[in-house]
Amino acid sequence: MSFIDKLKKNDNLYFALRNKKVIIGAVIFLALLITALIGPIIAPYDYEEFAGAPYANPSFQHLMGTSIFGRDVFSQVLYGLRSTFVVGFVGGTLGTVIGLIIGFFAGYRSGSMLDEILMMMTNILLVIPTIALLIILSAYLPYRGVITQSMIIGFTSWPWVARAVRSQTLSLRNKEFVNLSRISGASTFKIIKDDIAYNMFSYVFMVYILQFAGAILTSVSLDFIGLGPTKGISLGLIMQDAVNWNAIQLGMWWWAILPGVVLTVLVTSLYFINTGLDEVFNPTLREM
Amino acid sequence: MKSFWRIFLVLSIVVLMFSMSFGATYDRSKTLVAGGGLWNTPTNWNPFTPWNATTGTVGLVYETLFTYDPLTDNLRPWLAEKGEWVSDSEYLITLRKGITWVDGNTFDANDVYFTFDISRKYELSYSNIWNYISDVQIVSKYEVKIIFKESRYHEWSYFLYQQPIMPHHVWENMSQSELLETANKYPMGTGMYKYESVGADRMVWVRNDNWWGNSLFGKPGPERIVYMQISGNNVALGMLMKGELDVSNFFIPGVPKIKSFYGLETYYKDAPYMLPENVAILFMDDNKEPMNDSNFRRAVAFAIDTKMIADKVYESQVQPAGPTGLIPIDSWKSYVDTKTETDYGFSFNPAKAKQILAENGYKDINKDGFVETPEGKTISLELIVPNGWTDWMEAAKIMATGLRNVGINVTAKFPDYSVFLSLRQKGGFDMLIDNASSSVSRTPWTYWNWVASNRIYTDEITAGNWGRYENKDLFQKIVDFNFAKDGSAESKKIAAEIEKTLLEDMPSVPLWYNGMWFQASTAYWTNYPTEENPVGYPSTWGGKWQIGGLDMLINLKPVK
Amino acid sequence: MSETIMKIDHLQKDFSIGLMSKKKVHAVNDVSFDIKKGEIISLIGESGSGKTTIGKLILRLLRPSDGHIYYNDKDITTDYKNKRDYYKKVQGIFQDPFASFNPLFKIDRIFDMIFKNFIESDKNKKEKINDALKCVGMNPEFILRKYPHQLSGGQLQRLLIARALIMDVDVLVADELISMLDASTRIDVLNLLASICKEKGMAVLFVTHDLSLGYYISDTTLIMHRGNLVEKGKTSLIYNNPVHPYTQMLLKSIPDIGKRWDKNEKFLPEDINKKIDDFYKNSDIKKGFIEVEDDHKVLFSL
Amino acid sequence: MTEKILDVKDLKLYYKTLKGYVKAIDGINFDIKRGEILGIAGESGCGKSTLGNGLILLKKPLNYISGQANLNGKNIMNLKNKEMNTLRFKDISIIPQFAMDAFSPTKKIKTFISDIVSQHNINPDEKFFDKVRERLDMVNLNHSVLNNYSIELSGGMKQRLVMVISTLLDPELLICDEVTSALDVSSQRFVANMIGDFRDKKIIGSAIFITHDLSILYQIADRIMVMYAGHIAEIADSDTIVKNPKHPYTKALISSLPKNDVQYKDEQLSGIDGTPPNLLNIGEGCRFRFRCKYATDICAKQTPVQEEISSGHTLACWNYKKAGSDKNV
Repeated sequence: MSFIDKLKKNDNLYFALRNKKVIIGAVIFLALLITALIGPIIAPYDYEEFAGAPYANPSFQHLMGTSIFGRDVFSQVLYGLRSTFVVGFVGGTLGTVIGLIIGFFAGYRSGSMLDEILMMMTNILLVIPTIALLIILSAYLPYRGVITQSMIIGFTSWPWVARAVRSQTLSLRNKEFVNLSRISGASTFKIIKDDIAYNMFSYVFMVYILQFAGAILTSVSLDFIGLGPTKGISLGLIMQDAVNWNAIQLGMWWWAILPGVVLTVLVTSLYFINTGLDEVFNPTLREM
Repeated sequence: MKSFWRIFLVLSIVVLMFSMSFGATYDRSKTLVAGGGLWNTPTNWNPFTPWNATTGTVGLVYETLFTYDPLTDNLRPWLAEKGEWVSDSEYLITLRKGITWVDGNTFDANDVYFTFDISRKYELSYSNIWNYISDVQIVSKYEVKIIFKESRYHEWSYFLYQQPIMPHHVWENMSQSELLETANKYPMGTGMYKYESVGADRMVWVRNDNWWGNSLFGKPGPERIVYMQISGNNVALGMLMKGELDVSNFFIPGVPKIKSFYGLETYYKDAPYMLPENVAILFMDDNKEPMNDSNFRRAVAFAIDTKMIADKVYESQVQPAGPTGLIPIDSWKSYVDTKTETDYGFSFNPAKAKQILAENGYKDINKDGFVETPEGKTISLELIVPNGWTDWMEAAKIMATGLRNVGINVTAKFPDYSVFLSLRQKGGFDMLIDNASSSVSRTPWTYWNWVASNRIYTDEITAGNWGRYENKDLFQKIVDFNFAKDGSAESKKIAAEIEKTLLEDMPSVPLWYNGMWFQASTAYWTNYPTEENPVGYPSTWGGKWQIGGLDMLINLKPVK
Repeated sequence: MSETIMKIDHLQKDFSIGLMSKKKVHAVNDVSFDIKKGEIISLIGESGSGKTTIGKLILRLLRPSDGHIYYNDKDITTDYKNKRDYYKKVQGIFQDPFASFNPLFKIDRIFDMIFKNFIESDKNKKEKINDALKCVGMNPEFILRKYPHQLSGGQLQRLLIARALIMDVDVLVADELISMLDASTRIDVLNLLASICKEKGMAVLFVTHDLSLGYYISDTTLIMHRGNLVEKGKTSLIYNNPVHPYTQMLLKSIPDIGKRWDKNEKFLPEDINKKIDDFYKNSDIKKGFIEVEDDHKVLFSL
Repeated sequence: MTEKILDVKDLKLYYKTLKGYVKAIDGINFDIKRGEILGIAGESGCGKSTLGNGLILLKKPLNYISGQANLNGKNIMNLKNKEMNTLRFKDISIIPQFAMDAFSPTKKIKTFISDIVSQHNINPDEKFFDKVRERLDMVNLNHSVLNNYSIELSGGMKQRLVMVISTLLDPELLICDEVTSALDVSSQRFVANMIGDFRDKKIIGSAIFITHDLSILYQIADRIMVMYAGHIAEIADSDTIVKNPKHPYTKALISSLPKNDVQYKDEQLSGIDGTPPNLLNIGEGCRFRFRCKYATDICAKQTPVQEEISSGHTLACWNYKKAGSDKNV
């Protein structure tokens, strides 16, 4: 069997690799990820170094110009991209995993007291804005690093995952193959694993992508209102810096806008993957 | 859809009403729009709690006996006609005649007496004057005599232009709590402006056309001062560029670069653009290793490139501080002992810093690039400034880099302001930058009394000397200085000794002189204070009107 | 054809609406019937009649609120924990063949599960599966190791029948077994089921809403209406001599190919409830579930 | 009875997928005359619903390939969506599959109706609702349903409401897609009869009734069109289709249906072996040939053409004569 035939047998993979949105999104995402990983190696300067003349337009020497202090914006973006990915991975994973566990148990035990309590918790957290929590937390934490920020985002972003996963679990639980496994004497654990968890994979994968993007956007908005990490650098912090130091009024568009463009491209690539995968996983949308 | 329109309608009505009630438009050619000293919606005008009061409450409404111009070192009689030491322990204040409160009552010795007396009766913010005065006496309708237990010349001269005089007929029947808790809406004073209205983001002062000083000092230019609450310097810059803001007391990055394009004025045409206002100081915790070693502290002082900070972070809008930290205004400069400065001073010199470290046993034992203490303990220190104080954050990063370059492992960290405050007051930090009470004043005593405050024997300290540097001898010298007459040979001698101790022991390192940030738009007003036209110290911050802000107002001229 | 293997005795299932609410719905109300060896019983009712609930109760996917189910004279409602032995002999097939297979696994999984859980030795596993597949008319080579979506609904239902065959079950609950299948294939599945019953002596509870198919296949018919068993008995007796107004209405509304509905007859489904009420009211001579002729019982009052 | 409301000629509608074209409707010819109810029968995936939906709204991934569908002489396949909008509801209307699940649970029926007709530039005033009430009477629904929410109504009631709503503008052609499939047998009969009623009262001109259930079709359709895998197998009046089918597929289909006098123990019916072919990139040839016992070489080479063998009886089979003589299908 040739590779193509094998590929064709796995419908999801086959369609994913044929879906332009997925391909474009994935290529951009991977390119940015690689850039972030090797960022410090290819960065021409350190992100805190006074690399050249201040107020410099983008040029070959400074691809994204320099800041008011003469820092190289391109180098800052390379370093900042790393933190942005960290936030996405840590915040997104944490939010997804917590939401998954809670939604899963609530869904599997739906109608029970456990479900009621978990969902009450979820609904309460859903209406408390992350920012309010962060303001309270910041009073207790002397410093916030990127990881701390990601964890806070992760710990506050799970409720809607929990709700979505709960309803998924609920609908899967009532599927007839679950009943068939039950009358085939399968253990509860095996049913949960094979019949419910596996079937949620594609859904959870999409949720994860959205959580990833969501964590990044949340971190940027937090950075922007000054609740970002108190150490390190991220795309949000670069933009916040640019605004604080009047980059817009002073006409330094490269400082204010280019990091935002990179961020937009990153988040857009994720949404591309997401809508693309939506078409892949959902056969009625497979046609293009 | 229907509900959307309903909400939209309600919102637009609210917005409309909002803008009608607060957005009254004034004739711009007669109105001065200012910003930089108002951070919240104005809700308090109580001169007994000046730290809460809306800027202008003291100065524009309630006036002081004297004003002070740091540019000329001129302690100028204001409500007072004159004041003099009639003996070593008696100070006689003669008041101007013909001053009335805005409600028509005459201003006289009773009001001055009341202002002093009430702080004897109640525990008020300035009650500590009774530590050194013993009595206040009405000599005549326009004369008041203060009797001193201790003749603290320097402290007194500062008090004279700090304390506003309150109308006794308004306040005398109030209890202590009433006095301290009232918002005092519609403040009633003797000053050149009156309360007109208040909005969510602004305070509007209207000129008092019957002001007693019109004939003596001149009538203030603006009919109204609209004092805006502006959320940040970038907003202020935008407003300045569009001519929506006349006077800004914000630190604004980029001003040197663009001021000529938008017709903005600063005090100096070129670097340093701004007058100095206060000193940013590096404090080190004297109770922690290795900051308890004066040699280590000196090494730190040599490792900091303050010129780089001034040039890069501030675009030369500030000047690096001199070794003594004394701002070069006449009142402080005259006390700088140049010999002490040369013998014990410091400057940016990494080689020297390394040398001091090496000579005193700080060596890199574990070869991680950073020195260890003479006992061999690793050193890893944090330099903190509040998160969001962007200029200081940048400066701290440069300092940390400089310190690491000489082998001292320091990281710049940015806790939230509340955390910073708590560390500053309770201790526990390694290094921090602060400038809280280092503003220009009539006397360097205010500076020393803060930077080497002797009030360090409590769990929480609030009076400065954040590193809790203890030197009883130095503390005594600062007290002695207070007792020595201003300008006397004795006072200069003591000053030199204080400077020597501070430089030798280096409990704190003066870094740079923060500017009296001032940018003015010439769209509607001219004749702002500048180097060529030094008509006042251009500040509209609360508590600073009487050190030059009032003069600026008097000299302002409309463009049309 | 006389040995009773399962006895449904005054079975009751209530569902409460909402966690906090005390309101209850009687999904199954006092239902009793017997299942004899090798018998095909069709359990007929419209949506919401409780027919699927009965199937789930027998398959122990739900717990009864009251009443008993005896399998070989053993009350299975009291030892709810021990399911394995029961499932060895009592099995089910569900309505939607596509939903009955976990789409992520090859169809072999349904056989693997029963071999692992019910059949002591794996010996002859392959043979047994192949035999069963051949028996349901499928070629093992083309069927095994495929994913569910690669097969048709009819094939999937046959696989489930083959699964029951391997297990050699006594009672098979077939819930709307063929309702998702196309006309051209459903009759074959039915024929297969019926022939197995004959050969193996397997009893089938054929849960359906389709009266014509029920007539075709079953020996005994049970008619359900809103949780109540309203008429039961020999299929031919019920179809030719329906007594309960609901049964009469149902039979009138089946579209029969070759015979057109009477256009002049005013047919209003809304009238049925009133008719049933009147029937119950006017039948004061007869109370409860009463035999009207041999092997034909009718509910005369609630 | 001779005026053709809809005349379909060699119509091809394909689904475009990543793997190629799914030839869901592949060259079909039929017509509907005024006052006629045409039933379309066939197994799932035969293209009957595709046809119904395609006539109303061509929505991606369904693509119009070629042929004509002339509604009152105008080819609606070439119309722009805007032009088609003016026809929809008024000239051609549809009761789609699962329409009764489309009621908004948060809206009262009356509001729901107002919202729908407003989109078609009709003022939902009291005069309008008088007409609605008149129609409700016709389908034996109480006027009070207008003030109910959809969850308060049974499936049969909802389906009748859908029927009333989609025929409010007296469409020339009404397409009913599986309108009885989700209903209980007791409601089925009423709803099915309603279509005939509406036609008799000239509320609708004619109707297409799509279902997989031949026995329902036999009750209400004047003519029945049997589809198989995107092709038309046979069209004839309903009695002919049921009692004298010619096409092998129709024959097999009819004989597989349960009859009211046949029980398994007495006589065994038989189905059709095999499954319909995958329509993805399917080539020439009769699509039933894989399951047809009369299939010959030509069936694999050439798609059979539709042929009118007697007045009003059309079929597409190369070997129908051979099949016709065989009693034991």
